[in-house]
Amino acid sequence: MVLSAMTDPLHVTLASGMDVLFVGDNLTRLLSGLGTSVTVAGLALLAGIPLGVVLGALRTLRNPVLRAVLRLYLEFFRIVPTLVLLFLSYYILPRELGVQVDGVTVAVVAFGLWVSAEISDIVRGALISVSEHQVDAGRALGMSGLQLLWYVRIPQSVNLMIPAVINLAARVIMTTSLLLLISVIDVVTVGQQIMEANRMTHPDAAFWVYGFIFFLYFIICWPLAMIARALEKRAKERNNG
Amino acid sequence: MADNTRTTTAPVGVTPNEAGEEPLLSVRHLRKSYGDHEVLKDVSFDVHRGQVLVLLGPSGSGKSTLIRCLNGLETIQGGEIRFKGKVVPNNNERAWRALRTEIGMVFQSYDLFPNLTVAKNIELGPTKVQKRAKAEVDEQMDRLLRDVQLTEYKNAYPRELSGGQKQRIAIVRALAMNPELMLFDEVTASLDPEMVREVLELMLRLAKRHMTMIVVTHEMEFARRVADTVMFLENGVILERQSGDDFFTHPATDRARSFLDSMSPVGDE
Amino acid sequence: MADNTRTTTAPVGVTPNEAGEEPLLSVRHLRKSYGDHEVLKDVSFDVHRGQVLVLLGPSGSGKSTLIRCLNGLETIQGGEIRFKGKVVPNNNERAWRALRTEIGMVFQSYDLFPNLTVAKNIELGPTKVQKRAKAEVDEQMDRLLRDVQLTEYKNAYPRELSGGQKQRIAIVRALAMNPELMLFDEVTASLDPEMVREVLELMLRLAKRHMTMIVVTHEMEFARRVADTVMFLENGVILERQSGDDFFTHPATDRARSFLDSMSPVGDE
Amino acid sequence: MSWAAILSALPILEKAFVVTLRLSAISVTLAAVLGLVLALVREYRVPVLAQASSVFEELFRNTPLLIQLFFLYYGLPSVGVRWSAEACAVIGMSVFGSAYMSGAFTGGFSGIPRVQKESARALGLSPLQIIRHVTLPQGLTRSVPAVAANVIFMVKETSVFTVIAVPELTNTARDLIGMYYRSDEYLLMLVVAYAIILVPLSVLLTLLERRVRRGTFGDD
Amino acid sequence: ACGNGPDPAAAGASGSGSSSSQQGQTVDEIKKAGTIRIATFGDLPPYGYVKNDGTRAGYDVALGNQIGKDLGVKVDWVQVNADGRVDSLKSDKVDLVLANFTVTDERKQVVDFAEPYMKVSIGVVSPDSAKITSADQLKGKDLAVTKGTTAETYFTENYPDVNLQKFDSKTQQFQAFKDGRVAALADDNTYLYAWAKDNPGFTVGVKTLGDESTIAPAVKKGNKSLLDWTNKEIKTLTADGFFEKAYESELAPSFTSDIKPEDVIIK
Ligand SMILES: Nc1ncnc2c1ncn2[C@@H]1O[C@H](COP(=O)(O)OP(=O)(O)OP(=O)(O)O)[C@@H](O)[C@H]1O
Ligand SMILES: Nc1ncnc2c1ncn2[C@@H]1O[C@H](COP(=O)(O)OP(=O)(O)OP(=O)(O)O)[C@@H](O)[C@H]1O
Ligand SMILES: [Mg+2]
Ligand SMILES: [Mg+2]
Repeated sequence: MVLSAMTDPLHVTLASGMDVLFVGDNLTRLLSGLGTSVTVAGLALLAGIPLGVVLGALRTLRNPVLRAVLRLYLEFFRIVPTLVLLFLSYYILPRELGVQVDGVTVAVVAFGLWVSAEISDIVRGALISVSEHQVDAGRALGMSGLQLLWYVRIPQSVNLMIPAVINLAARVIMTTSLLLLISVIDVVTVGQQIMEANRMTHPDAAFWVYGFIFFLYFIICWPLAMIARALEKRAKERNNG
Repeated sequence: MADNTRTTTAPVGVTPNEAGEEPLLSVRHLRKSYGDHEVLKDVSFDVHRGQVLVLLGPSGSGKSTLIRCLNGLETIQGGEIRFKGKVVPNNNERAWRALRTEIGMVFQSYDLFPNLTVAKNIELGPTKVQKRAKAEVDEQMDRLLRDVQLTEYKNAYPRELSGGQKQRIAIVRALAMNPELMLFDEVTASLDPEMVREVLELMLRLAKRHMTMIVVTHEMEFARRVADTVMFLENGVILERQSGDDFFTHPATDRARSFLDSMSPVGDE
Repeated sequence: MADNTRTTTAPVGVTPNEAGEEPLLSVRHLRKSYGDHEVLKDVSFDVHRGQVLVLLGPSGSGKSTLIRCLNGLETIQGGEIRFKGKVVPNNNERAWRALRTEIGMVFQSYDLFPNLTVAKNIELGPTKVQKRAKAEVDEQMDRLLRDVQLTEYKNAYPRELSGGQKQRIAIVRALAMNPELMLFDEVTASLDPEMVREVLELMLRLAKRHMTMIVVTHEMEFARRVADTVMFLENGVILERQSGDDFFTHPATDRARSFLDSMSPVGDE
Repeated sequence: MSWAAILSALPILEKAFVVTLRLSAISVTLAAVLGLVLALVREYRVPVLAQASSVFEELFRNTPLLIQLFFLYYGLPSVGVRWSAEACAVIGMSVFGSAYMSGAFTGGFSGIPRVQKESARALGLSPLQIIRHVTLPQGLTRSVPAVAANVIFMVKETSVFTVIAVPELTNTARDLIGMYYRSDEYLLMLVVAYAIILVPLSVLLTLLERRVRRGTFGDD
Repeated sequence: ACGNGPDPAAAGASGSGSSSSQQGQTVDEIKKAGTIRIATFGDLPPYGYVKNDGTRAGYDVALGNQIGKDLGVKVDWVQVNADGRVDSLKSDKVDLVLANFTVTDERKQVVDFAEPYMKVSIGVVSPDSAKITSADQLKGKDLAVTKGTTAETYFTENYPDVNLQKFDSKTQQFQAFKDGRVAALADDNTYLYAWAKDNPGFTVGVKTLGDESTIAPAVKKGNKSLLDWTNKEIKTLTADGFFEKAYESELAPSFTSDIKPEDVIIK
């Protein structure tokens, strides 16, 4: 279907359409828009990971009330689409906190909470995946609950957690594409500004700008995915060896 | 060392051995279930210092469960466990945690910590749990490693060791805590046949040095050589309890006899 | 039936047995590597109809690899495999696929299809590959199941069977194709000791009925009873090849002798 | 909180609810089918197609759905390809989802013990017979948990359709907020609407997961 | 204490911290902070857009810059879409909205409008090949609007038979229109004039629909201080002829010659 559209006049517009990316400061502006997205993702991870690790560790304890509450916390984030979460924070956060909050902060808080929920599940999953034999061996040496966590469960599960966390990081970065919907000047917003400013000279800018943004996200997220996969493979080999 | 009780019901009340000493470990009316399934039914027995007790029985009879109860790794539904004369409060993790430094245990599955070197595996308990000085622990470790001829693997990771070497290190790790009782649960069952021997020989040496041990094994020849007493378990009940020599030559119950038959090499009809 | 070659180098050229018959299987100069690691180096031997060949050797010597090559499950780097006088084109999956209906194989790990009942497991090959009529296959299946006393498990799923039962069904599944050669790779190694016997006894019965078999095992007593010929492998090389009786009483090489020693029960010094 | 506002918005959101459900169902189905084909092509190392399938998966797993939709909806017309908003949504989501689904199936297939396929080969089964009797029945069962997670994920991701003016739940709720400035009511309704779809769905999938695991493999 | 913008909560912490977040920043607080935050469009040439060098320009932007100058503070531009204008005020993200914000009764209940600075009514643009000259022609057809605009509300209430395709941003609605996804597009007529000039082959077939309305700056409901100041400012600027000048420099080049300043500017 795409091929049938590739008629001759196309080649004329192709060359001109791509130029849009290099007019004025457009390229740097796009990249700095992407920078905003990556910063938001970075801050959200920075805030969400420690919180998630604590929640995940708490979820391995036996206290049923604590476990139910934390489970509910996770399920909430599982049920609500990230985009809706973003709107919830966008509309509710400033009002409830009674302070001015810009879009970036809203996004960091919303993504941070979401990250903490996902991390708590990763951490819990990794911690309980440590074989019961190993835990029994630790208990048989007289270790206390905390010692078991510190000397047995955590060291034997970090190599499972790290790839999962990297995968999550890639997902958070991809999800920052939603930022445009809460008035953050992210890479997509910049892209739309460029299309609008050049709508007369480059009517086909949309193809190139969106294509370029697609490519930008790919070259950030793909290496992360590759690293995660390599680490996962190594972790698996270690655990078998 | 061997006590010669020949009985199909376990004795009740603490029984001093010939020397009149109190038993090191004494178990009374122990009951353990998983849900509705009663795995140990009213198990009672004693183990005296220096004694080697071999636990035999078909698969699923409750041997592993019993041995895990003796280290507090399972919650129990009733009965009393007494160690060095003192009752261990039932299902009290804190009390058991203290005792576990005096009771060493080695499992069937390799249970060395794969993320730690051999040395770190051995040091962990003595330094972090017993809070002993590292220098002193290291000295003891060197002695133990020399004894099992694995000194050169001190800084190796478990994955670099063969199965037999891993199990010998696991035994060393337990010994480094200076336990008064050692529990062994089929420690050679996952090993390649060629490696079984090196582990069993180490256990024989321990027995000769009068280590008190409770041993679950499927190696009949070894059991015959090492056992002071044999306890035959079926369906969570002690069917008989005899001196090792007696058990292997004339078992008291038909069930034990047919068990011994099934364990002998194929084709010996 | 047993051939009495006592040699450390394998014979070259097809060797008819005493009766002058051509061998069922004949292997010449077989080479197999994983990457740089040469696992089988120039392996040659024959198996005649009705013969039982036992493959012994330490862990990692290449026994499993060799047996897998004989069923075309591995690509090989050189040599020739001849079955019923015809050369099998190397690494030709299509040619092997046809042959596999004549060569049955049983693995160490349980390999029944967990998603199919016992009956479906057994029928799959005969009906889908050999395209035989279901009625006839079912009749044969009933006979085979009766023979291993597992008729009542016909409609059970593998998860409802014990390990020993699973392995007996796996053997039945292979037999249902009416193979001319059976390959067994440590089929009892994952079994509880009590279940080993029921599987080995089935294999002994097959041997008595003159099934041609190549068997890898660590059960020495069984090997002694079943082997017409023993082939001792180390590092991918056939170190010796003898009649079973000779091998167990006076092995030709030191390596084989020390191997046999290490396999005997502990403490027989 | 105004009940009147909630009641008057109900019929509008109900329509949007149906749109979300319909588009989810279509995309999830297409993604599962396409994902299975991609996974099988890779499992059986079909030359060229297997590599293409990997590239496809990497490309669409590592880029945001929103950008893919923008590209399809706003970008492609400038080179002469114009699909309706719903078509873009379904195509985009199916492609995006199939990249995830093929990962889930591949995971399921690779979890089958090697000896299963080997013993099938040892019985003389042909590659197609192995797919039919071993790989598919066992692999699909094994991939149920990952597939279930993807289904939930995809249904949530339909919220992104809002950016190409598909009148689904999120789009409609935002629109109501824009017109009547009642964010509390409409946000609440939005969350409830997603819960109505996702809670039963996730319970259902968990049950399926459990059943499949018990049913087929037991303690194997 | 979070966010990149100026922080009046901190500035007024000693005194009326809570009142400032109830009614927004007073003029004094803005002056003290040294910045005024103004919401505007980023994709609506010639009213509010971003040039290739990344700077903002347009009629709304010119007004905002003048306001900043007269207040003696820096302008911090916050880009919004149509449906974000009310909430940006409500949630204190901006002090002032200058984003083609049409005065309506519904909006008056949630924000405070200052004196208007532009006339507007809804128009409909369509391709010359299938020209739409009255709203009734749209029945059963697809019409593009932007979410949260008066055009959307007008058609929702008066022409329920028209299939509205609702977009997030101006860019998106015009892109979809140009791609032929809809029969016509409705928005403020002033805006459509400019767009039709840039895009040959399209005509504003319906020039006015409904009542004529006005466009005005908006502040947070209750921010009397800023409202009064803005009212005074608009009056002064009108008297000074600021809007004529801005019309000439920002709008005229984008409009066809049949549009006169009187069509847009309020006297
Ligand atoms: N965690 C558990 N949950 C439920 N049942 C259990 C559990 N562990 C063991 N059992 C059951 O308890 C019984 C005794 O098991 P146990 O492992 O003690 O037997 P065993 O004598 O050690 O057998 P083996 O020789 O196979 O090791 C068995 O019926 C087993 O199924
Ligand atoms: N898939 C593989 N990839 C790489 N190396 C392999 C593979 N399979 C086996 N090997 C290597 O080939 C050698 C022979 O292995 P093989 O499994 O044939 O030994 P074995 O004699 O059957 O041993 P065991 O008694 O332990 O079963 C070993 O060194 C092993 O590490
Ligand atoms: Mg056991
Ligand atoms: Mg092998």
